[in-house]
Amino acid sequence: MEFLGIILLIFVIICAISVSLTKDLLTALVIFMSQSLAMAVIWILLESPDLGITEAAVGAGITSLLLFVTLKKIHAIDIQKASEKESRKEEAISDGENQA
Amino acid sequence: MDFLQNYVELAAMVLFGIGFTTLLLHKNMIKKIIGFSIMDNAIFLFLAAKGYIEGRTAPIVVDGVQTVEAYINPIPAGLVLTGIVVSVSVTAVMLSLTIRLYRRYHTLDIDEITALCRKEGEE
Amino acid sequence: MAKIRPDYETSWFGRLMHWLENGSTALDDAMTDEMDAHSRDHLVDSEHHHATQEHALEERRHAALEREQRMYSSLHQWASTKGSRLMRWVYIVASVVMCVGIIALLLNTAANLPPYGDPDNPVNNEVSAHYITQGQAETGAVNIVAGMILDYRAFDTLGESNVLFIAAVTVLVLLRLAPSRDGKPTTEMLEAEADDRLYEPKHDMILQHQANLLVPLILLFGIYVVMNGHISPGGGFSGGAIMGAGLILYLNAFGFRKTERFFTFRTFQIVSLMALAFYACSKAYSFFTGANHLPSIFSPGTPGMLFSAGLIPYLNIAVGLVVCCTMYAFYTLFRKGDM
Amino acid sequence: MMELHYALWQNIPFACIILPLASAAFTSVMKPRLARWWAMAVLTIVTVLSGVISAQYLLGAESYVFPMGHYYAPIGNEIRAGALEALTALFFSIIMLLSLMGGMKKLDEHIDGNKQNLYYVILLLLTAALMAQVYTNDLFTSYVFLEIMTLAACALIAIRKRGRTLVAATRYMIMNLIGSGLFLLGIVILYDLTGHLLMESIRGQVAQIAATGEYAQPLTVVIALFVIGLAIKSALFPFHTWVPDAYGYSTPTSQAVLSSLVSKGYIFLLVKIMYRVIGVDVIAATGIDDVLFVFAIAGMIMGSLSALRQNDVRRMIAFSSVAQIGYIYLGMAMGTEAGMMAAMFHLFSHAVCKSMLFLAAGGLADASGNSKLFRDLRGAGYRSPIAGVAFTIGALSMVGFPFLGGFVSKLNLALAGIALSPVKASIVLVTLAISTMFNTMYFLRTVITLYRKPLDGASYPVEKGQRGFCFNAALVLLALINITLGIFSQTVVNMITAGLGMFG
Repeated sequence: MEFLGIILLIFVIICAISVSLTKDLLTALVIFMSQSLAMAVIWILLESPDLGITEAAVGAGITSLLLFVTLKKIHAIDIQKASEKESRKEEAISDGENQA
Repeated sequence: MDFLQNYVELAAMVLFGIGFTTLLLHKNMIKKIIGFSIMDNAIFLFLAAKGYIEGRTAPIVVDGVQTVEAYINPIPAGLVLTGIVVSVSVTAVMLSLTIRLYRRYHTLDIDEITALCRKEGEE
Repeated sequence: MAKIRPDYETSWFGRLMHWLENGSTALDDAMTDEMDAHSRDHLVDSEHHHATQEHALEERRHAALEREQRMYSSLHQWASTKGSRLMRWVYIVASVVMCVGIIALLLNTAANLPPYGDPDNPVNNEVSAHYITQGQAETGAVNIVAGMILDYRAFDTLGESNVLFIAAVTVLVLLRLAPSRDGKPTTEMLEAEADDRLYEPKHDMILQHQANLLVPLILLFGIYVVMNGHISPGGGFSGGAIMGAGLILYLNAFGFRKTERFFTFRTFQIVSLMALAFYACSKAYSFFTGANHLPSIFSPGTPGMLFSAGLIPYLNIAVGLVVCCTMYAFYTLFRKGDM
Repeated sequence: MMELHYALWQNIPFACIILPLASAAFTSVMKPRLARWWAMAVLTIVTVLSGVISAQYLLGAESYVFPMGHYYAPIGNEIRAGALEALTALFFSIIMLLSLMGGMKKLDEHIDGNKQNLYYVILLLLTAALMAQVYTNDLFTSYVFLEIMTLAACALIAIRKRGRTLVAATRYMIMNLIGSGLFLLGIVILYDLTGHLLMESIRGQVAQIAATGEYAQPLTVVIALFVIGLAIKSALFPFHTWVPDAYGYSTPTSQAVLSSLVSKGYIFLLVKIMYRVIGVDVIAATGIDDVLFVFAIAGMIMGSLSALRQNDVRRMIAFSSVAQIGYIYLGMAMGTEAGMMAAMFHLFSHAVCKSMLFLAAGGLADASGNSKLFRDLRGAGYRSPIAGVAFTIGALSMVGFPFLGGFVSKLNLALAGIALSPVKASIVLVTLAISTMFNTMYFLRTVITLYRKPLDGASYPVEKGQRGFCFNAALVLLALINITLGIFSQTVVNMITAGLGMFG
């Protein structure tokens, strides 16, 4: 148990640092979600199953859902995709030009 | 080795520091909110670790055994349950504030928003 | 005001009166003083040069304006280039220093605390021993945590459900779009609706089939967790969140048209009102009878049965309903500002 | 009739908490007009009940604990009533009621039609949270109700639909989340050290810890976390940046409630923690009260200086709040009984005064074409006479004019300061003098502006929809309370002293 616990704690800390450092909001959000899931497991290891269920339902479930819908509302997800598509299109065009 | 004896608490404190700094110093609202969640999670982790006792099981009465030596401390778990509800409520309120701010100012940067708001003037 | 000293504007009294009337900030002061000085110089001049008065006045004014603009633009430029870069550095350094400092302080604190997992810690005192040994007999709940939060420390939990309630109210205040005075939807509402439609999946077969399978299971599991809160891990809050998640999945698969048939704003209001009112009233009753040593109509019952443990299962159901409705309401309000 | 274990009046604290809490749920489905009268009725009942319990303590009742449930603490939750709690509850409920009365007319204008009843829900929940905060005897309960207060305050700011209030609410929330995070961490570490959440039990344990010195470092960190967390929440000087926007641009009732109740609720909690959880002597041994002393002094000066520079009367009052919070913390940081008494008295007099100033400023601005700038306020005292007089009384009280509440609190503060060591005493007196001078400058300037001739050619629209009876009545009552506080100050001082004695 102790071994698994320590690994999970390190994982949680790494997640927290990378959430703080990533530029991309969607990535940060997914990392945060996985951090919540790891927390749920840690709570089971700490013999608090009530907390494990609650964290899995709330931290990884509801909070992340609310964050996702917020990102959608502020078009952070779509804008990224759009800009990605745009850049890919530009790349394709420049490639075509080069070939020509 | 004595220093690492409280390793769960130490991890919780590191998490708290990271969350606190993200909440205080990150300019992006979403990052701030995630930082707040991490900070609260760290406090709850700390609290839950305080209730844990080596070699005992969760406080759910099995086979009518009701001796103190059988179960871990139930109080921290109850407090953390209450705390998680508070945390998710606050997160929802912060997120709705973010949506409203974005609808008005089209940015998530709190400094930029403040500057835009100043520029907007009185009414 | 017959006589005014020529240097009235710069005299102490003049400045005081100016401040009394208009108030000022430091930058404004500097600017107005400068401009005043210019116009006053000009006035003295103009007594001699009536002919060029208009022209000179214009010129002075232009010069002053230009100077002001230059001042502002240089300020802005500094702020937007060097200033912001400097600030960013200060920010980064400050954040790193603060983060390290706080973590170091707290780590030192944590290392000095009572050891982890030790049964002799101050935390494991007579209170927790009482909960473990007497909990089942006094509250009737097999899950000691549930017995503790819904009976021994019920006041906290009453506060907690009201935190959720006020969060729902705040989100309503912030996000609910108001129809115009004559009851017609405003352009803002229509925009939000259109924006939402744009991203709604339209008859996604995979999603709908999955949802058909999963939603009943999720709801059933949520109900199970709520109803067994006093026997097994879980309880009103986690079960309510699970049910809310099930409803959200249903909404995402089938759209607002379907959910509006059974869940409108009115449903949300009525359900949360009933649940919260039941919660507050039953707790008020139990606090009052408990404090005044009156007999209560609720008894612990047989531990382990579904309807045992006095009020606890009913309270769990109330909390579950509130949480389920609130979570669903959060989601819909976030999406389109209404339900 | 069954025999009650407690006398009927001893059930009042419980009723004061549960009544607004339960009625808030019902308010959420009411029509705005009904909700308004319902909220007024509930607040009136709470005020009357608090009056009854205060009267009991005036007649010399003893403090007692009241279990919330079947079990006495430390097994269950409990609340505790004493003279100071009763008095604070009375002041809080009166000010809540009068602020609602005074700003009622403006609510229709500032809030969307389908959200008006929500405003009353928020106010009722805030009342319940304040009452719980005042009476509770348990640290974790106080944290839960602290969060209700924070969220309610955020809603009170943001309910007025404008960009500025939105930004103000966001900044407010960010600072307050940091504050509550630190506060919660403090509770958790303290729980770990002592194993209790009940205030009295913690105090016994803390005394032991301080005596043995085993956990001295964590204990210092805990005290620092409590003090910093609550100082951020109540806007002590270096953490006050969110104040002017949050107080300045919301609707008048919100301004009055935020500045005079919410921040005072946090301060009252800190006083309770100092006296009943940690113990004043333990705090003094760590030296944290000296840090608080410095911040309080800086706040008194800097707040007044910032207030001097404002063009907008509401922002000026908001910055003046920062200075006044500094006064309260100064009394608390002295670490003596007299200092704490002065701080509590100032808490009351400032709460009464600030709500009156904010309401009156709203009325004056209404009479000046809805402008809050000084140049437009000229002559507003003639256009809206009652608001003008109320503002003048409030300003005089702030400045420390005899026979008003502010005078007594400044006098008490100075007297408490003289009793300290010579260096501290001189610092206190000099700062009081400087701050009072600044106070006089910016408040009298406003009063003079109110009674000057309007600018030539300025025309003011006839006040549409007279602010009406409720507004005037609220201002008159607040002014009367202020004068009463000045004249019958000895009664209040005696009650505070008795209450602090019961704390020990």
